[in-house]
Amino acid sequence: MTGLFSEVFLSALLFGAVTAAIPLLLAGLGEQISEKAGVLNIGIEGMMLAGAYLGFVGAFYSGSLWLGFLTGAAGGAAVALVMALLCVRIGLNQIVIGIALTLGLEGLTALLHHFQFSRSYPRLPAADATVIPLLSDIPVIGPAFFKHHLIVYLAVALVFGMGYIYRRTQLGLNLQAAGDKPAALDVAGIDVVRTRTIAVLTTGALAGLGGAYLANVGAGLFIPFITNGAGFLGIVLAMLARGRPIWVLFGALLFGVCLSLTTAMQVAGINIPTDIIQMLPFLAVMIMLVLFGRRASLPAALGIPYERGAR
Amino acid sequence: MSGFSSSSVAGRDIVALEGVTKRFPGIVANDSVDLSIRPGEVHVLLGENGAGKSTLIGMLSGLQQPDEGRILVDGKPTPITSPRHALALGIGTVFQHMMLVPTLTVAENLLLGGPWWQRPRTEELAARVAEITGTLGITVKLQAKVSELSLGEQQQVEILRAMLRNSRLLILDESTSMLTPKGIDELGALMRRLVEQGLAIVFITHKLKEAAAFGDRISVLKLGRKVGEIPPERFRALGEQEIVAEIVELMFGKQKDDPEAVERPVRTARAGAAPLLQVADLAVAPTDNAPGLSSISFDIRPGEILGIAGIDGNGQKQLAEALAGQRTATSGSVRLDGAAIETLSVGERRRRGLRYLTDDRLGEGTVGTFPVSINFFLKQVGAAPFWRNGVEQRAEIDKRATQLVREYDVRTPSLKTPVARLSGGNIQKVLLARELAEGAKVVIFNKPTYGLDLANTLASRQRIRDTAARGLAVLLISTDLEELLGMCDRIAVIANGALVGTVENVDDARTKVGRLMIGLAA
Amino acid sequence: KSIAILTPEEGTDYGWNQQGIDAAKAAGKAAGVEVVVAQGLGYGDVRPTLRELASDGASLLIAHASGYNTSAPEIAKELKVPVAIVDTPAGLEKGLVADYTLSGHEGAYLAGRLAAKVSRSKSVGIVVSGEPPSWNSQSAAFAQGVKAENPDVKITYAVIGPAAYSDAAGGKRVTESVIASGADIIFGQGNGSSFGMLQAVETTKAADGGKVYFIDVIGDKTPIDKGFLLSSVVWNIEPVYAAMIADLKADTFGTKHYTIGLKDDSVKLLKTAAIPDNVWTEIQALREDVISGKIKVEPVYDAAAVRALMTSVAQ
Amino acid sequence: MSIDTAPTVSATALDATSGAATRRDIAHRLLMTLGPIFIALVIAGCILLAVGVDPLAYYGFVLEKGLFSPLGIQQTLTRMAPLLFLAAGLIVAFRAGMWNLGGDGQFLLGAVTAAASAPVFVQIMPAWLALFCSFLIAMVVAMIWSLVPALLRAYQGVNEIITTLMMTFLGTSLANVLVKLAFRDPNTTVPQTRTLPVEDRLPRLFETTITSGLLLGLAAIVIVHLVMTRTAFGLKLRIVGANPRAAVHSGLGVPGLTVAVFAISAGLAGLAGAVDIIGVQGNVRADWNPAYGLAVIPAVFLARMNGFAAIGFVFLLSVLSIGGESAARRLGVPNHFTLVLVSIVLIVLAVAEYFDHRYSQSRRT
Ligand SMILES: Nc1ncnc2c1ncn2[C@@H]1O[C@H](COP(=O)(O)OP(=O)(O)OP(=O)(O)O)[C@@H](O)[C@H]1O
Ligand SMILES: Nc1ncnc2c1ncn2[C@@H]1O[C@H](COP(=O)(O)OP(=O)(O)OP(=O)(O)O)[C@@H](O)[C@H]1O
Ligand SMILES: [Mg+2]
Ligand SMILES: [Mg+2]
Repeated sequence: MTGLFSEVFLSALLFGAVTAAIPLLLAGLGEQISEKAGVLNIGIEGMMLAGAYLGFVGAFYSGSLWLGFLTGAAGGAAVALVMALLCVRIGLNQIVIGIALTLGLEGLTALLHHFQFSRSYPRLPAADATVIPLLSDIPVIGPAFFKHHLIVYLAVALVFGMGYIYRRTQLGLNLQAAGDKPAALDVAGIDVVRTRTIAVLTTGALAGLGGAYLANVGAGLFIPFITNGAGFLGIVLAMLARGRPIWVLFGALLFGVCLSLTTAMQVAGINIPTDIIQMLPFLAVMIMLVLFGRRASLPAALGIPYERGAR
Repeated sequence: MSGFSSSSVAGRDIVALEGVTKRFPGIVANDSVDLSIRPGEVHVLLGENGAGKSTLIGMLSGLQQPDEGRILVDGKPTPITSPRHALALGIGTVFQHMMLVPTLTVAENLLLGGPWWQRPRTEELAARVAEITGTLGITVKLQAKVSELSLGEQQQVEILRAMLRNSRLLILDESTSMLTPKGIDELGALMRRLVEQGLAIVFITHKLKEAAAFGDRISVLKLGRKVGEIPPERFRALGEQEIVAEIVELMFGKQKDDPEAVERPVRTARAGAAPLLQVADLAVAPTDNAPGLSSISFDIRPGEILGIAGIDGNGQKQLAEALAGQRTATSGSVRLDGAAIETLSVGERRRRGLRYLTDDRLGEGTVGTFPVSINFFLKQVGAAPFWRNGVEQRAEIDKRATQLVREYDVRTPSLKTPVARLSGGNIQKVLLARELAEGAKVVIFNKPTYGLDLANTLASRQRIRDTAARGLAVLLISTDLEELLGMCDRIAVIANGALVGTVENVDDARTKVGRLMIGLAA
Repeated sequence: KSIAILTPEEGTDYGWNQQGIDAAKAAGKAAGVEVVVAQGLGYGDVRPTLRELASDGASLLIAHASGYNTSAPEIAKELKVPVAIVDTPAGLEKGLVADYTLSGHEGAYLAGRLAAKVSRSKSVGIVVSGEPPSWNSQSAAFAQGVKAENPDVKITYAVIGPAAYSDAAGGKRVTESVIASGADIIFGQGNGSSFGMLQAVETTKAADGGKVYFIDVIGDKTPIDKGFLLSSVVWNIEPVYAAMIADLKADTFGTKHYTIGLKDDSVKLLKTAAIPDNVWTEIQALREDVISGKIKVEPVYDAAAVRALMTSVAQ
Repeated sequence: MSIDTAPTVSATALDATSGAATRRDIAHRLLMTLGPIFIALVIAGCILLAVGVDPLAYYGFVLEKGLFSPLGIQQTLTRMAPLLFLAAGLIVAFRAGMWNLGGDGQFLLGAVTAAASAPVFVQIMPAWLALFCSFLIAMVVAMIWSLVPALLRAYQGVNEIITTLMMTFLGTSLANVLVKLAFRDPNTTVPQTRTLPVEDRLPRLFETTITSGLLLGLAAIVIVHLVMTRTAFGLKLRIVGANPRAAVHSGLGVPGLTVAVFAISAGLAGLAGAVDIIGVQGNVRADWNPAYGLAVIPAVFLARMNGFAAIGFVFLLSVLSIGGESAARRLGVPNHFTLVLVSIVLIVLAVAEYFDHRYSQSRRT
């Protein structure tokens, strides 16, 4: 082991795991809000792609990663706005619109990329890291977890922020009521449509941010279909987490670690066909599902548009 | 939202409806209704199922908009655009259907609606709740999840919530349907105190006695129209009996003495006959949100009606479900006509003649989006003659459904109407028709008249009596003691999942059952 | 008279698709025939496109993806239109089906020698997004070249991950890990994901703090290079297509295999400024040896064999 | 109740109205389909204009190459075969309130097993029997693959959206592994299964290139429609879908029915894979994933889970994908534009349905 798995290599693997986990985390946290409020947001893959594309465009032309994150989040939110208008406001089927948006953004971003970047394939410089003093000096762990771009810490902080909102604020109550019994929320004087719209827009912004991180930091560039199903994994994580943000974090990290593990196993020269090794992350999640998926209680009104006074 | 003192002049309308009309596909739910709601008055709204009472309330509380006519608030025409608007106008409503979030605690439900950025103000709430519950004479468990509460307890929470809002108009849509007799009396007294403070109250009920006892003014709706009103002056002039008589006339157009007067059951039980249903030592494990059952034993003979009395949430539903096979019993035996059935499936028990009329009409009794016709046969899917070789015989289904609709007087625009669009009473008729179909031997009725109007209640009760008279065994679960006293041969009392005693329904049954219910020996 | 080329992706990838399309255009121009390009067709069913191109009058269909080698011969037989397919040496049929099995393994071998020579850390990495035969043969030859040059050089081999063709983030992540394991030269093969590898090389420092270099395959990424491109195993398919057109005219289509190799420069190593002149001279000498047969490089197409090779050479 | 009820939201109108469709009804439906498609084309046309392509030319090619040329229509009809099977499988699942989003995995496994078995079978038995057996195996394998989500849902209450999504990721990988490691054709360097000779594949219809798989697909979807709307079994499934608690109350064996739904749905997806391989492709290559499932899902919803309407939508999707590819090539737009077009069409159709519904509601009262 010692020869192959140097400290540097191990921390690079873990670093990679974190980098791979962050887009999933953001997407999962985003999806969680929508689901809590009763909207099954299948369009999240499209929102991530929009975020990835616009995030990259923003960062590339402005030279500022932060601006890129901002445009990425805005891009995701813009797609979410369509979803909110169609699915929340006029109550169209969430699956139809979600999948249609995903297809559309796959095509649209690929199209834009073709006309804009397919000759130059621009790439961003390395994202600068915010080094956390002391902690980053711990061997292996330090460079793996405490030398990331500031946005990574913010994303992790968001986990606790969301936890606080869900459990300790009126907004959290509103979201839960919107998903479990929207009529009760309505008669309590809170506009269900508005609550759900806010939830969906937040989802879009977070998914867009996740996409922007994926493009700008994860890959440093944009290419068509770059998200590769990350949005769908986000849906899985959100459902698996049963409304608790911390579980989204664990799930995303588990997935990231499994990805790195596949690299580690290959580098260690374990002669299993790579195709089999690469099933590992999905197997891990599937096993989690078998073990913990029991009665994954979803909001009662999930997927059902709310119409005031309908019977 | 708050801040309305009792200074509003009595006699002037807080809210008035002028020619309000509301239509739904295929039906006119309200047809130019005029109504005046005044401070200092309990305005009772009466009417049969589907008369349009709840629709009217829906418009007052901002859930729905009138198609024609207008609503005046403090004399000014005011379209009530949303529930929030209604709350801001000081209109607080307890809806007929539960409007609590089951996954939140009682406290959280009461706090729902506060500014979104705030932390829920739990301490403040606890103080105010203590204040109100003190005068109400009820207790609420603020930290309990709503899904763990019985329907009765949930109703109390809803009333409490309306009170917390400092409304100047309080609307109670069938809020007594789940309360105990004592609870009903307390609610009546509370309403009286509130109107004396200058509030206006709209009170909807199907119990004429409650109307007479608590009201100041009565309006009667029929088929969406207002067919009559008894103003306070007259109301005070009349005695209870006369008021009831007048209401009955307004509602049904025919004279009748106290229709709810207890009719002694015709004794049809054959004392010597072998019991049709024998339950011995039945036990069910408790779950997160439901009490368990322990050592339940009873027999029912052919033609006999056994009542189960008790405060809602003491295991009545578990008992019914365990008998029907929807809930697994941990021990005990159930014999139907001598044969053990405790291990059989729901479907097999039904085929052997055990029928269960659920109290949750929309939740499990029907498939709301399916047509009325199909809902008649939900428990017979695949059976001849409605299905042959698994293929639906639509003509047969429609023929029989038409017959049942006529026989049970189901008021529906058509056979194809989704059953959820019917009013509660008519849904109940669909269920009755389904459960009493051929081959029934033992029928479990769970709160069969809950939410039904007077005519439907009487009709349902008559059906139940007829059922027993045909030689079937009947288990009648009800929270309405009057109903049980009026119908049963024997009454067992359930408390905390156990039968605490069984009483022959003879002269002093009322006191005996009452004593059992409050935990004393009969 | 026209010929048509079908590619799975857009011809703007500085790689397989672009090389194919550019070569077809060049060969067509030289022979004076029109070239129809059908690009970005994906890896699904291209029979509709093949039929349509044939009915539009193409007299040669170049199915430029191994994924098309079942459908194209079928359509050839159905419509009696000549097709050219890849990676199917057994599929020849006179007048109908020609095969061009392209393997850059000779070039990759030289790239391996080059990498071993210039690696400061004596550790190189191979990152691939998948394991199709044509990449396998280059991965294997690269590894052989490295070991032939210096048996002590460590080789790290990594396949990116599930559905990795467009996984640029995965390409970057895996490449960073491989660099962290000590490699200062990355031999990368992958479609969209290779841009992620390139990005990793550009933004990650080697263990000694110096530059990491990238060796590309098939195409020439010089126009988008930021100074990290060490070389590329460039394929020039034009001679292949030119020969096909000639054979078509001479009625000998479908009788021979077309290949590429070092000897006619249809496979060549890209010279960049990053390669020291003396090293380049040595490499040119080695090139002669491969051409003359003094050095034998056998292609290895099978993924399992490649992995076996990696583990054995890694020890 | 849980999410189960959601698919029935759109089924509501169907179950409520039903009955014989009058001629006016059909004309109305047609208008409500073609109108929105026209609007969608206008919107997509603006995008084309923005990238400098003449929309009229583009649509001209789409129509010509997807619909009106003999070659085009044959291609379109051939493309429909697997989509019809997938749609049939989704109809069963969605009507029963189960969100089988794992169609792609089931499809691929069916495809791989059919591809692995058919070339072997044709050598040892009559061709028709061989193909039949391959279809059977593909179906059974896909059914078995669906067992994990089915059992988890039926007995543990694990939400099937997550499990089927995960199983589709896994199934895609597994199909790949099977091609490379188990069923690989030893005679090629390219990892793919043995190829079923063209003459052993499903016969083509008449003198065309249309696969007879089209007829199988049409039969499948019509049978599914009739079973779901006309039989006791179908009604049981719909009850489970619309109100699972009512199903329990009515004495239906909900877990058993749940497993049955998954089996049928996945079996049909497996057959979709088989029909594509045995009818058209002949073999499966490693990393092959046409991902048909994703676009079929919204189409089935737009069809309100009605089999006949679904046929129409599948036809539309096929025209767009066949014609779009051709048009894109001729005009130099990337093929990705087809995705954009499909997306816009789906969205506008959904919006149009909403306004149509609103309009008819307001007219009725
Ligand atoms: N949202 C709706 N859509 C369609 N029809 C409705 C709707 N709401 C009410 N109705 C119909 O309007 C009529 C009046 O219903 P409403 O609920 O007001 O009756 P109600 O007097 O409250 O009856 P109950 O005593 O049974 O509660 C009924 O026929 C009902 O079916
Ligand atoms: N009047 C009715 N009597 C009995 N069953 C009915 C009636 N109306 C609707 N149904 C039920 O609703 C189901 C669904 O109706 P749906 O509209 O899907 O079928 P359909 O109209 O018969 O089919 P198609 O669209 O092929 O004509 C029917 O199969 C049946 O179970
Ligand atoms: Mg009512
Ligand atoms: Mg129909």
